Formats: sequence, structure tokens, C-alpha cells
Amino acid sequence: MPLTPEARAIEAVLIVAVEPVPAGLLAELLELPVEQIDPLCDELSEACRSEGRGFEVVRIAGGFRIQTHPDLAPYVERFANVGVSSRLSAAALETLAIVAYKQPVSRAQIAALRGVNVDGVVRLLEHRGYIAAVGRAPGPGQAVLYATTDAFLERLGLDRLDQLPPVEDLLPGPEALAELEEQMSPVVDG
Amino acid sequence: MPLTPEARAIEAVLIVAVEPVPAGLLAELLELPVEQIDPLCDELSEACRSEGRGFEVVRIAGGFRIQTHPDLAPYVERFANVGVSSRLSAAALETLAIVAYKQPVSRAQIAALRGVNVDGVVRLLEHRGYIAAVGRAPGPGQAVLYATTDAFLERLGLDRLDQLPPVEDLLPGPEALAELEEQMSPVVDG
Amino acid sequence: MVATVSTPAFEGPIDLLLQLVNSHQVDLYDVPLAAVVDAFVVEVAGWDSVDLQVLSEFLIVASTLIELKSRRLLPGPDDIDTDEELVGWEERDLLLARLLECQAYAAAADGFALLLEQAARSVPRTAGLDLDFVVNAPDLLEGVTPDDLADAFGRATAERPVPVVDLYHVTVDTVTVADTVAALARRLPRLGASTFRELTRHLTSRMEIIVSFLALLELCKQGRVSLDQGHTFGDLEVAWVADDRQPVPVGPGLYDEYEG
Repeated sequence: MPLTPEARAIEAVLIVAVEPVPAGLLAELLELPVEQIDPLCDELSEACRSEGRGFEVVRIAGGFRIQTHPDLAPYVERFANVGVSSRLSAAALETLAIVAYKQPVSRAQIAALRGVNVDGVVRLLEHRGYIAAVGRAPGPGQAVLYATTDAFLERLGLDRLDQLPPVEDLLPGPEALAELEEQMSPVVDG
Repeated sequence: MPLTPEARAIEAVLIVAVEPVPAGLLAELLELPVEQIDPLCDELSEACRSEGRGFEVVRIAGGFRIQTHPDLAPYVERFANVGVSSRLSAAALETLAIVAYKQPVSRAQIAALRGVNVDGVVRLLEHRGYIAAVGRAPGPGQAVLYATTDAFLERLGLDRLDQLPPVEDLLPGPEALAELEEQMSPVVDG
Repeated sequence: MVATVSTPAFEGPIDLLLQLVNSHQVDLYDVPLAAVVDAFVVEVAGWDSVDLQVLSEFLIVASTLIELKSRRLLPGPDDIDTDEELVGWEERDLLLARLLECQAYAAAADGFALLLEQAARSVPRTAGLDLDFVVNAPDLLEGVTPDDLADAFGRATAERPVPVVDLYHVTVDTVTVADTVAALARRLPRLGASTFRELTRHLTSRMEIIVSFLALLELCKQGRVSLDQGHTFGDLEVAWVADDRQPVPVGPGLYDEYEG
């Protein structure tokens, strides 16, 4: 049985979501009363079960999210271990370098500097323990700020951050960064 | 009709993937001959369509990926945080077209065609990940040669470069040619 | 190295021609050649060595434009010698070929814009792996030294994104040649004689100055002003030729407009 339009919309949002999405936010996006979200997510969840999808829709602390079906963990683990390249890509290394030299820094600031969405790369670096969230920026939005970890220093064979080779810092300061961030209009071009 | 175990496993892998997964890698993970991957992905794709899911399974940039259904763009865009990127200018798009059709191509070759300095535009396109330096031209000068990237294919929603229309199809028709010629002949008004 | 010529609407000779060709209202001959040449000269001055290829290509484009434009601008015989007309056919053919190729890429660019727009309607899943999966992948920083990191930082910062302001659809308030002819026809009789620099002193945009120049040429064609330039690049002396027989025709549509 095909999904209802509302359940489809919820599924699409959960597909792009990186964090669990609260029912309140889903209600807002769909312009529906929040009481209707639970039944819709149940519909979605049930549809995944009955059709034997490879993922499930679950409610966890903070909201709803899509995750792989536990049955398929062996494939997912194999993918995680085989599918990742054994070296950091040039893009990932450059992002790591920006975090190392400009820390603490937000994802949006890195994105503004690199001109591309860096969510995936930041996640990877965080996942691998090279960088970590260390706080939140003051002001509106309260963006999460990232810094390098002790594991990062260890892997590079350094004791302290100030042992990093000096670089000519051509990057704009915080104010210019904020401005740059603003100029990058949040238009999706693909 | 429930998915086959193989299609489920592929779906689970695509759910955790952050970039298109090549058929060869899927075959390796599932321990199946690579020829069986295409039909399995077709099955998955068809199941998504017939059940009216909020996402689709597509073949893009040489691999498979899960993406939201275009119908649901209004919800997904509102959910935002889908990427920080600004639109490409007409000049950037034209330069990108030249690289796409003439790759590998040097900056000087692009400049000769466009009749302007293209350093800034090439840098922008490289920075945005649409093009990348892929080598150097033989001969004196050893100009850096540029080609389009997988990210270019992804952002244009293409699987392979040869899906672009042949350049011959893009040339203006005979009427346009006649008109051009007429405009370029030295008419003096009296 | 090829010269970049940037005015709000035009970028370089080829772009310029393309725009002229594509928008049917613009006269091919109304090209701000001085700006094109100025920019090129500045560019050449910065060269370490002379690139003959670029130089000659520019000369072909520029000389073709200059030839075509000068015939149009200068008062002269109404018809031209056919032999003379044939001169430059080869250059024009070359230019034509390049224009055609550029048009094909411009069409491809339109297609790209469409594809980008369509593709942007679908967003890929990038949530990645749940963190509770066990990953035994090798250390991704294996073999990376602090110096590599510093180099990466250098690369990342050397390629800062250039904020792009797309002026493609910006329309500016245009000052028309017709209006300027009318204004000069009122102003010049009082002044009697003046110089181009004097007449354009109050103007702020290059566009207005170009339009004033074109308006003066129109008046010159009509025999209402005399123009004299003492020496190359000297100030242009403008003198009103008193003629009470009939007023200078004014009104929209009487003069070719500059669409720069």
C-alpha cells in the first residue's frame, strides 16, 4: 500500500537529517498539529517493516530517525571497514588543517572558507576522533565549535598544538569570516 | 511485495553511505557477481517507486545512492542545512561547459576560447569541486590540465559524462549562422 | 594570460560579441573599444614575456572590431568599395568560428543550469554511519606529517572562495544618446567652444561619458559641431557650429542607443 503524502514527506526529511528530528519540527515542516506526527511515523515505521526495508524508522531521545535494520549490521560493518579509503582525501586533510590552525571553529565557518558543504567531512573527522565538539559559539545560532583532539596530536607525533609548523595566515579574522559566511547565500546548487 | 534479502542489504549500505557506492563495491560486500548488482538496484528502485516512498535509489557519478524524491523538495528545502553553496554565474557555467566538453583542457585553452582571463573562474570551479587538476600538458610550459570531477556529475545528477548531449547538437542552426554572418558584415548606414 | 575586460555588462571581446549577437537590440558596432584596449595594455604591461599567440589573437579581434566600428562612427561616404569590404573576411571567418563554438558552450551552460536546478531538488542522504558501529579501518593519518598539514592549510587558504556577484540580470538606469544630443544642443550654443573633458567633467560613470562621446559624434555627423584633437590622446576640442536654419532633431528613436 503506497505511503500517504504526509508519511512520504516525513520520510524525505528523515533521509536528509543527520540528527534525530523532533516531532515538533516535523509538525512545523508539514504544517500539521503535532499530535498527528506520531501516527504518521507509526505508519512509516509499519510500512518499512511490512515491506522488509533495509532500514527502520525509530523514535529515540530527541525525535525520529532512520537507521539500518539490525539484521543487516554485518553488511554495514563490512562496508564501514572496506568502504573507507585508507587515507584522508585531500579535501578532508585541508578541512582538518583549517580546524587545527583556526580552532575553535564552526562547521559554517569552515564551509564558508572552503566554499562547499563540509558536514560529511567534519563528521568523518569527528568520527575518527581527530576533532571534537568543544563548545558553542556565542550569539544567534550557537554553532557547535570544533577543535582537534589529543588523538590528533598523538597521530602526528606532537605534544602540543604550538608545535605545528608556523603557517602564513592568510585567512580573514572572525568578523570577516562572519561576513563571508553571510555572503554565501544558502542556495542549493547541487 | 517484500524486498529480497540482497536488495535489503544494498539499501542498508546506501543508507549509511555518504557518497555514491560503485556496483563493484556492493558486489564485494554482498559476495555476489557484479552483474547481479544492477538488477538488484533496479528492484530496489522500482520498489521505492511503486510504494511511493519519500526517497529514490538512483545511479549517479558511477555509483548508487539514496536521495529524496524531487516532489518533496519544498519540505526538504525548508528543513534546510542541505548545503552552503551559491549559484554559479553565467561566466562560471560557460567555463564549466568548456571544461566538460574539452577535458582535459588548460586554462590558456579556455581563455583563448572565452577571450578573457579565466584564472578567477577556474579557481572558483576548482574550489567548489566541480573541476580538478588532472595532469600537465606535454611540451613546453607544461600547463596544468583540468577535468570535471565526480562531484560535478553528482551535482548535475549524471551517472556518466557521455550522458551530456554531443556538442554538435548544441551548435546554432543555419538561420542563426546566417544571422551572425549578416551582423558581422560591414554594413554602413547612410 | 589573456586580457580581462570587465564592465558591468561585458566581459572581454568574445563575451561582448556574444552578448551583442544574442540580444538583437544591441548594435554590433557600439563596443567600448577603448576599455577593451586599455585593459589589454595593462595586462600586457604585466607580462614577463610576450605571448605572441595571445597577442595576435587579441589583435585579430580588436582590429576587426575597430575596423567595423570606425566605418560606422566616422562621417564618410555612404557606400563603400566592395574590394575594401572583402578585406578582413578571413579574420571574420575565424571570429565567426569562435563565436559559434562559444555559442554552443553557452547553450551547454544553459543546460547545466537546468540540470543543477533539477538535481538540487533531490538531496542525498549523508548522515553516514551510526557511531555505534565498530570501525577497524586503518588510521587515516598514517604517514601524514605536521608539514603535510601545514601544506594543506596553505592550499586551503590559497583558494579562498571568491564571492560571486552575478550582474547578469542587473539593469542599470541608462542614459540615452538621444537625451544627450538634446542636452548638448541646448548647452553648446551658450558655451560656443569647449573641450570634451570640460563637457564630461560632471559625469561619474564611464557609460555616461561614452554616451556623451557618441552624442558628440552624432552632432558632428550632422555638421552641428566641429571636433578637433590637437595631438594623439589630447583633449578633444568641441566647437558649436552656429546654424539657425533648423533645430537639431531630438527625440527617442532618432539615434542608435548605446546599450553598454
